[in-house]
Parts: sequence; C-alpha cells; structure tokens
Amino acid sequence: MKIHEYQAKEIFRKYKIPTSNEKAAASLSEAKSAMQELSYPVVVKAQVLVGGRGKAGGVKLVKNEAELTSAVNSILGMNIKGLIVNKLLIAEALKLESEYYVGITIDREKQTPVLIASASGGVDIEQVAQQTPEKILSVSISPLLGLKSFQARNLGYQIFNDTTLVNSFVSFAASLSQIFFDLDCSLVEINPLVLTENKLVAVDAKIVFDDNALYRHPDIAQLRDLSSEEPSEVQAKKADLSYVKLDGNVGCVVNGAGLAMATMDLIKRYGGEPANFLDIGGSSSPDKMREAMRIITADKNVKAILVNIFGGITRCDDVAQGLLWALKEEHISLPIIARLVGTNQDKARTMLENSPITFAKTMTEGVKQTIAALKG
Amino acid sequence: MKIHEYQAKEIFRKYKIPTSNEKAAASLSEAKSAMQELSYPVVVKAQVLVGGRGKAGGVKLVKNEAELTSAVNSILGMNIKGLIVNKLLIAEALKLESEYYVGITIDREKQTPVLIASASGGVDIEQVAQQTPEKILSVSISPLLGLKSFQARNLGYQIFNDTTLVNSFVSFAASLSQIFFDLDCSLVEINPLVLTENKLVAVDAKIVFDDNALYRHPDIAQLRDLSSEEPSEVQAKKADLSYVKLDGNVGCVVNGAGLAMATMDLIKRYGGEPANFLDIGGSSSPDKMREAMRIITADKNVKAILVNIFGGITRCDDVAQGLLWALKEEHISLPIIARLVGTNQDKARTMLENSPITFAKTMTEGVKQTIAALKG
Amino acid sequence: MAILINENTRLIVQGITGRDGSFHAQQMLDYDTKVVAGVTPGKGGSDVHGIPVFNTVRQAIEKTGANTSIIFVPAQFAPDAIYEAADAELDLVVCIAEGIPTLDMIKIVNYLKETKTRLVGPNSAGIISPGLSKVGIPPAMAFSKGKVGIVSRSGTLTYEIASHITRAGYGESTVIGIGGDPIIGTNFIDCLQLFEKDKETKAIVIIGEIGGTDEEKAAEYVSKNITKPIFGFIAGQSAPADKRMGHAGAIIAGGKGTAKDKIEAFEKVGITVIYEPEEITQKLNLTLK
Amino acid sequence: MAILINENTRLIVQGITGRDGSFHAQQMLDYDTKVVAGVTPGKGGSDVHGIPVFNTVRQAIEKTGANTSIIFVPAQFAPDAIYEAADAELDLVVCIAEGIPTLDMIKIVNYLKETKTRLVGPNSAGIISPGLSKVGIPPAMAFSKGKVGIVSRSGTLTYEIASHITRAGYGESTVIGIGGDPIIGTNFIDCLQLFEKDKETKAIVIIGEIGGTDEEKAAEYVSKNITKPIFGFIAGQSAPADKRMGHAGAIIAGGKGTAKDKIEAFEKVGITVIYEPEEITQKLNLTLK
Repeated sequence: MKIHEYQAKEIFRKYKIPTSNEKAAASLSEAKSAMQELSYPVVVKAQVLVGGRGKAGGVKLVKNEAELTSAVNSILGMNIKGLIVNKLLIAEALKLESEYYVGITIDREKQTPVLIASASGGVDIEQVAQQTPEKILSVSISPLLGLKSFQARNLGYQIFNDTTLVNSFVSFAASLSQIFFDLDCSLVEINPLVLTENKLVAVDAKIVFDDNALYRHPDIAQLRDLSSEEPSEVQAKKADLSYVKLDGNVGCVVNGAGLAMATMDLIKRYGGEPANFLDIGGSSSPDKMREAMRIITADKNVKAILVNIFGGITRCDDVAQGLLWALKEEHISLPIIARLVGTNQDKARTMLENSPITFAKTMTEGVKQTIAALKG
Repeated sequence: MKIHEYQAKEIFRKYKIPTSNEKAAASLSEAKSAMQELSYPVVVKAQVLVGGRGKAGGVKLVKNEAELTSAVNSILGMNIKGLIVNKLLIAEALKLESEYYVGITIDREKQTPVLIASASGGVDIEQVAQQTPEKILSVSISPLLGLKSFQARNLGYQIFNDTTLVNSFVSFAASLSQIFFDLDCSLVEINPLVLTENKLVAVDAKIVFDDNALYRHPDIAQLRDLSSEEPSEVQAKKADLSYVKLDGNVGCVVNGAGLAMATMDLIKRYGGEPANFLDIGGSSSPDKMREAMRIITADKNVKAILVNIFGGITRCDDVAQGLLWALKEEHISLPIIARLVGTNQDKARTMLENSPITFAKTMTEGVKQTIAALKG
Repeated sequence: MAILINENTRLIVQGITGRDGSFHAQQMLDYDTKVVAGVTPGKGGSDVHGIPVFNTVRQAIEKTGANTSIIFVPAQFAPDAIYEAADAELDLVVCIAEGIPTLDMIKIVNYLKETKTRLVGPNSAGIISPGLSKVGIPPAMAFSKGKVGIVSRSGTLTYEIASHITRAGYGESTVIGIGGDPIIGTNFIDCLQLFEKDKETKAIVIIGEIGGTDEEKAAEYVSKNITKPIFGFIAGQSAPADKRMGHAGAIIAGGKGTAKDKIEAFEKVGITVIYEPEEITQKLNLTLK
Repeated sequence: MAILINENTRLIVQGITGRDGSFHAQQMLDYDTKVVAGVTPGKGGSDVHGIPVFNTVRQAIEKTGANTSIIFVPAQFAPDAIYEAADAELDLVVCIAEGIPTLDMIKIVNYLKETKTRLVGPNSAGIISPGLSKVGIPPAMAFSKGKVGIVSRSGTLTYEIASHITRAGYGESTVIGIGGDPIIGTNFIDCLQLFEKDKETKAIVIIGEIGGTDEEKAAEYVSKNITKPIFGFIAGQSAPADKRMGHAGAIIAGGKGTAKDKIEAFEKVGITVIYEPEEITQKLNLTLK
C-alpha cells in the first residue's frame, strides 16, 4: 500500500526525521491559511500515488500569493497518469546545496532488507543505478538485529566528509530502519535528502507498506486514500480479488496470477487486447466469482469475456455457481467463453449446461474463440 | 535491580497478565482505605526485597478489620533478614485449586533466555529442580526471534489438559517474554501461578532487571526502592563502587571482583572475618578510592583495613591519592595495611611515604599483617 | 526416484481442521499420499477423515513417524506453524498458506538456515511426484508418472503446462510449485540441482514470471550445471510496467525483471523458450523422441 | 608458539582517543605489540602516540592490514564496535569494555557464530603472550615468557597468580582473561583446547570464581581431553549465598555454582586445587621440576 508524501512525512517527523516546514491543503483557502505558518517561497506539490508528477507539471515553486493561487488552481484536479489530484503539499523552499538519496527496501536475492544510499540523489535514482552503479552504495540489514550504526557510518563516510553530517546521516538511516521494521514496509525512501545550511533535511518521502502485514497495523491501514485509486480496483480489493484495469476490450477472469498473466499474453499473441488482469485467488467462492463478473462488465470497453479456470484449490462448481448468479442478476449480454478444468469440472459443466456460455476445451481454443466473438 | 512484588504486578497488568485484586499500602490507614475496593478475606504481604518473607511471618491471611489491623501492625516495620518492611500488599485471597510455576531467566550455558514452567509451583521451585528435575519443563528462547507460540504450547500441553488453560498459559508466557525483552530483565517469574475458578492468575510476581541495561529504561530505574536497601550499599552504588556489607571486622578495598573475593577468602583462611566485599572497579580514580574509605570507615565493626591493589587499568598513584585525601579528611585512626603493585606502583609508594600506612609486599603478607593489627 | 517427496513421505497436515486443510487432506489421501497426522492446537484427540489430529507437531511425529508437513493455516498463524515444524526437525515443510508478511518470511528463511528442514513456499501449490505422493493442491488429473521435471513460481499455470505434457504421454517425475512470493524457502536453483541429479528426470521445465531476478539467476546456473534438455516459460509479457499483477513477486522493479529480460536470459544459455502452454508438446517431441 | 596472539598480531584499538584506550595503547606499544591503528568515528585522520586513527574498522584494515582489535569504548557503544569488528572479518576481538547488557551480549554471541571472528570478553583483562604481544590491560611486570598457560574469569587475581609463576621462573606461554560476565565469547574449554595443542605450554592454570557452571563444564572437559598438568583456583569461598559480588557472573544461583561445587569438580578430575595464590609456586615445583 502506498501513501502520500504528506502522510509519509508525518510518520518521518514521529521518528524524528527532519523535513521541510510544510502543510497539506485540499483547497485554495486551505493553501492560503497554510501560508500563515509558512514563508514564501514555497513549493506546491501534487499529492498523487504515482511517479513523474514533476514532469506532469504537478510541482511548482511560488513566491507570492498570486503565484500560489495560480499554482493551486492549476494543480488541484489535475489528471496525472489517470489519477486526479485532490490534495497538495505546500512546503517552504530550501536552498539545495546538495541532493542525496537514502532508502531501505527488500533485497530479494540476499533475502534481507537493504540500506541504499547515493551522493547522486534528486534525479532518477533508477537511472543512476543502471548507468553508474558505482555511485550506489548499499549494505544488507540483518532482519534479526536491525541496522547497526557502524553500517550506516561505513556508508556515511563514503558520502560525506564532515563527521557532523555522517552522524546526521546515521540517525536518518536509523530512523528509516525503525520505520521499516516497526511498520512492515516494502520501501522507505528519501529522495532527495537535501543538504541545506549544513543540515540534512528530507525534502521528499515515500513509504510503501506490505499489504500482507497491514492486519497488525490498523492505524496505517486507515491511511489508505481510496479516492486516489482506481474505483474498480478498490471494489475488487474489497472482494479480495486481485484486479488491475487496463485499456483493452477482452475481459478475463482467471484463477492464479501466473495463469492470468499467461492468458493475457495469449490474448495479445492472438491479436486481442486484455481489458484487465483479474485473479480470483486461491480459495474459491461463488461470491467472489459473481463480484469479478460485476467488476468486469462495469468496464464499458469490455466486448467479450474469457473465463479461464484450472481448478486445484479453486473448485469449478463454485465458479459455475458464481457465473450463474452473475448472469441472472446482471443481465450480461456480452459473449462469455469459459474454459473450466480441474477440481469438480464435470459438476460445473452440468450446472452451466443451459446457460448462454460457450465452452472451450483448451486455453488456446478459449482465446481464439473469444477473439472471434469480439469480431462478431 | 530487584523491585517489589506490587511494582512487578503493575508491570504485569500493563502487559495484560491477570493478577489478584490488590492494593499497596504503607500504613494502617492506607490498608483500611484499600479495603474499600477489596473484599475480605485478603492476604497481607510484606514488600521486601529478599526471599523467605512467609517463613518470617511477613504474610498473613485476614478475614476482618480487626485481623487486618493486627496483621498490618505486626508486619509493618518488621525486620526480615536485615531489611525493614515499609510497604504492604493487600490482595484478595483466591481459592487455590492448583499452583504452577512459570518464569524466564538467562541460561548461561546455552547463552539464551529460557522459559521454565512446572506443574509443581507454589513451593520452593529450586528444591523441586534439585529433587525432581523431571517436573521442571524448559525451552530455550531465541534471543533474536523471541518466544514462539508453539514453544509455549508444547510446554502448556504437558502441564494442562484443557485447551483453554493451554491458551491462557501461552498468553502468560508471551507476556512474560515481552516483559523480559522489552525491559532487559534477568528474571521474570510467577510463583505461584494459580488456577482459580478455571482461570490462571499471577498470585506472586518477581522481576529482576539487568543493571547494565537500566540506562535505556529510565522509568524502570526510578522504581528502585533505596529505602529497602542497605544504606552503605546505596552510597557505594552512587560512587560506582561494587560493595556488599558483611558481618566481620576486617574492611577490605580491592580492585577487581576476583581478587576481592580471593582476598576475603584469604582473610578467612588466616582466621579473620571480612567486613565487606569492595571492588573499586576497573578504571581508577582518586575520588572512588576516597569514597571507598569513607564507606568502610563508617562501618563501626571495622577494626582494620586491608587495601589490596594489583594495578592494571587501575593506577596505584590514583589509589594513593585517594588514600591521602581520605586520611586527611576523615581522620582515620584504624590501622591500614596497603599492598600496591602494578601500574605506577613506585609513584604510589613515594606519595604514601610519610603516611601512617603499613606496606605489605604480598597479598598473604598483607592479610597476615592486617589480622595481626586487629589483635592489637 | 522423483525428488523431495515419494512413497516414503509421511505427511502431517498442519491446519487439517480448516476448510482447505480438510478438503485437501482428503484429496491427498485419495492420491494415496501417506497422510499420517493432522495438527490443530486444541483439536488433539479428534480425527479428520480417519486421520488422527494432534495438538502439536512434536506429538504428531512421536506417534506417527511423520517426516514432512504441509501448512494450510491462515497467514497470520503460518509463521508459527513453520517454526514449529522446523523445530520438530521435519525434513520438508510445504507452505500453501499465502499472505505471510515479507519481514516474517525473511526471519523464517534466516532461521531455517540453521536447521535441517527444507521449506517449499509459502504461497506454493505444493509438490506432486505423480503416482507416488502428492503434498499440495494440484489436481491429480493434470499429471501422470513420467520423465519431465517441472519447477514453477505459479500454481494453475503449472497445471496447464503439465496437462499438455501428461496428454503427450511424457508424464512428470516431480512437479514443484516454489511459490509466488518475493521471499521463499526453496528456489529454482535448488530444484534444478535436484532434477539434474535425479535419474528418472529426462527433461526439465522452468516456469517463471515477471518480477525479481530468480529466472536470470537460474539461467546462469543452468549454463554451468545443467546437462539435461531444459524448457522455459515466462508469464507476464503483456503486463504494463509498474502495475502489480497479484503475486507480490510480480512487480517490475527498476527496469529489471521484465519478461523480455528473462526470456533473453533463457535463450542466451540455451533454454528452449515456449510462448504458449501447448507448445511444450511439440518442443518435447523434438527433444525426447 | 603461544595461543591467540603473537608477534604476527596487528592490532586496532577501538576507542583509542578515550582515556583508557589512549593510556593502554601506549602501554601495549611499550610492550612492542604491533598497534597499527586506532578507530574512533569522527577522529579519522588524526593520530594517538603516532598511531593513525580511522573513522571505521574497514578503513583501518584496508590501510594497515590489521587482524585483531581491542575494544575500549563505553559499554553503550561496545556492541556496535564488536559488530563492526566482526563484520570487517577480524580474526580476534578482545573486549575490555564492561557493563554491556546481557541481552546485547546474547545477540552478539549468536551473531558471531556465523562469522570467522573470535571474541574474548567482554569485561576481560585481555590477553598477553609474554615477550610477543599484549592485547589488553595486564601490567607487564607480572609476566615473563615461559611455559604455563593461564585462563581466567578474573583480571587482577590473574596478575596476582601469574606474578608468582613469573617470580618462580616458569613464566607464561599465554594468559587469557575470558571476562567475568555471564555471557562471554570465549570460554574455559575453548582456551583449554588451544593450550592442550600448544607445544610451548607445559602446564595450565584455570582461575575460576563462584557463579555459573563454567568451571564444572571445564572440569568435565579436562577429564576427557587434557593430558597436561593442570591447576585450579576458585575465588569466592567465603562469599555468602545470594549476595552479589560485583561480577555479574558471581551470583550463586539455586545452590549451584558454589565454590565448594567447583572445587569438588576440579578435584574429581585430578585438577590440582590451590587455595592461596602463592601456593602455585610450590605446586608447580612438584610437577615441573
């Protein structure tokens, strides 16, 4: 789960990480009243759960109220990669002497968290990592002992000459590590970490939480900003479905993420465009299947639906039941091609015998039939 | 550092461990007003930092106010093994169906904490351990992962037949483990853990903290009850001296715990009785030496003093300086025998040349001279 | 032969009294897997489909001589179940449970390094050695005893590909779902090593997906250590960058771990890449016939 | 020979800029120990008694080829210093610092099991191989090159006993203070094993004290593994039960670990017990002359 910069900064301050002076605002009047506690120049920053807001015009430096008004008006409501900006962060502009990067994420290969730091922050750190990997410093963090001061110091002395700055870097790293472990993060990141007036300050902040661990952090789970997410994806999440909306016209309902991706790949291979990724998950239930059909048919781009199930823990009869309910309640007129094999497949076939659903024997056959149905 | 039962119970309740209904009281009137929230029969328990209060008459069951009055009057001010009772715990008496033991301490051999439990609680657990070791169950706790539920379950099913009680035992153990790790304990213990009305309740509570870790638990450090400790030992602790008061008449000041014990052993071997254990510690300072002399000379039993120093990190000149200050300020008339060898020994000798101190060449010689001085 | 599980596997089902645990205990019994015990704390003394249930894994082992367990308990309790199984020194633990927090898994894999227990999963479909034993949820009909070893990050996609191999008459020696999570107990390389040594296995299929660099590492390993014919499939070629596709592992991070990267890595070391599940039949025909 | 340290020991002093670190760096230099570097974060680039100071242990090793370190930093920072030394793969770390919390030490000894680093201490007086190297705080005058190996939980008591051995002309091969804390990196048995193998060591002295059961374990080990003449001393015979005698280790717990227990354990396996430091001379005369 991602949260907004302003929310991440609140967590940072709780963990004693210095940030710029700043306030969140959801309207022009809130932005203006924020200025009672801030001084110009300030930076107005779109709060949106996707990268690249700067290039999209979602970040503006303003020197006075007139500029503030114009910036707020232009950014609020802006559409950045499909997401609408509902909130802004107004932050006092700092004199940036240098920009660094520091973050913690999971190193899948070493199976530990890893502290990453670079003297080349501020720009696209992934580009730095690809083009000049020697500028990226990193050290594995023991998942049992946590980050040790000496580890952060070893990195710090490679980035800073000044011991005061090294010590400051060490406490930034310690706080990030604490946040990472305390709150079950997948990523905590400061980019840029800024040197201003001989002090280090977190000018941006990014935290991604491990969805699987949210059950033990109810306060964090509440930070989810549903208004910033695709509504159909929110609906899917509620039904415990794994769903990603895409731009094509072939809806697909599959069990298992691997098979779902392979199904999408095959649709594309045979000339179609998938309208979504949808995994109904491991343990099957007719309700989830019905909800899946509701979500897909709500997407007006969808012209045909392929149901591809290879039953294991998922039972084909549960899927059939959900399909029957959806057909009855939602009045679906789209062509539906179903390929159901595995656990209880015969029962499922029997249940769907009198439905308008077309059966396919194999995955490839199902894909071909679906694309044929599209064309009429 | 030890704390009183009533203080340990407060920590228990913070960690959701059920205790008896109870209140602490420091006077008869406090005891009486405690009864506004409690019902007879209650147990009046001396709060004293030493074992064996029961045998000493420091625990009494009372059924009404008359009995309460008499119990409070007899226990308050009682001297139990040299410590005065200043505080009582008034606890509602429970119907004890069974008594168990559960505790966590450090297993020096395995170098891990260990969870210990027994169905034979309530009596002297050390006796059980010696006489019927098969009745003591234990399991090592990973210092990095903490106690795992399954470990407590494995023990629980060996003690209880009822799954509800096993689950309750598992949560007792989990809380004890959390206390142990959160607060850097050397020991947390419930003895007896009581089964009453099909529920488990902590009827007694013992927590010992690791002195070396108190710096990171300032709130715990404040629980120290100085009024319950030997005043000279409190004074020594303040001066960062390791001091234990004993009953003999030969005061000794030594550097290093091992040498200090060996010195005491030798005093005893040659017919003397050590008045104390005193280790001035590793890093020497004249101030500590002076304070050591002050503490020892304040003990009116002391008739002669042996200073036995083998300098390494401790410098003999620092010791000499402290001795000189003490001689000057405290007007000590007792015979002092000093044996100073090691780092800067010559300088020390020179400094003490004109003092009334008798020099000894060896430890045995020093002990013999001191005992001779005792006799006149 | 077969790897990891065979007719000597004596299985404990941890979480046997749950919906999935109970259902698949029966399915595994039907496959003649030696399901000797179930474990559910508090249900000790009862039975499920005639399988005795114990309160603890230790008790189960003592009474039944079990050497393997499969974990169906909910994610929240799965870490404790894994620790319990490893502490009781089982040889193999297969974790079907999904949704275990990553930091929990990191601690577990670290802990397991000091034990003799191998973990497969979590979020795994389990293992099947057709005709010998099934420790997992794969539907029996997709498999038959034979000579192709399959190792996969996916569940249903594996059934799909295996069913073609079965229909073509080659059959499988062992099929392993290593699990779709970012942190897992047994990886591609561990399984490749076992398949290379297994005499019954004549060809290997590796089924990967976008996210992480396990497939790239596996390709590197294959180039130096695998002599048997090997085939690869990668799911997620059509997935847009930075969109999460359900598996926690399937995030394209920093331009690495794309389907393109993985397919290139496979082709570079001579792994025959298949682009459509049913293609596997034709490719096996070319190699094994 | 000598064990653990010798003329090839190249030493880093962690905490060299502190009062004790600086004083003993000089003392060790005076003993011709190869003190090649100091480490104090923030003081890198300076020097102490001509010894270059670095910000990190890794830098110090890179520039000086050090293989050993000694730790003088305050207890609060000592765990980090030990981790840093082990992470930098030093062979030996001697921790003089005292007052490290027990739970910190438990984590450290667990961590060290997975590294190549041996820890001696904490709360140790250090090690001296007379005539070759001194890594610790023992006063030089108590020791001379010779043939008795000493291992001890105590500091000053060791100097006391060693000084008798020195005066008697036997001298010491190596003297090790293993530290007085309940949780330490290197125990009696580790050292006994090394002394048994060391050709130069002709007799061994083990100096213990009340608390714990390390002496009892050592006695058990001696009975099976030590062929050399061995002498034992136990401090704390006059200590009353349940009174803490300064060393965290010196608590008599549950009737175990009393001086009587330990002396009996020694005598049972043929360790010659001495009851007074200067007795060692006479006992050595009987054995070695």
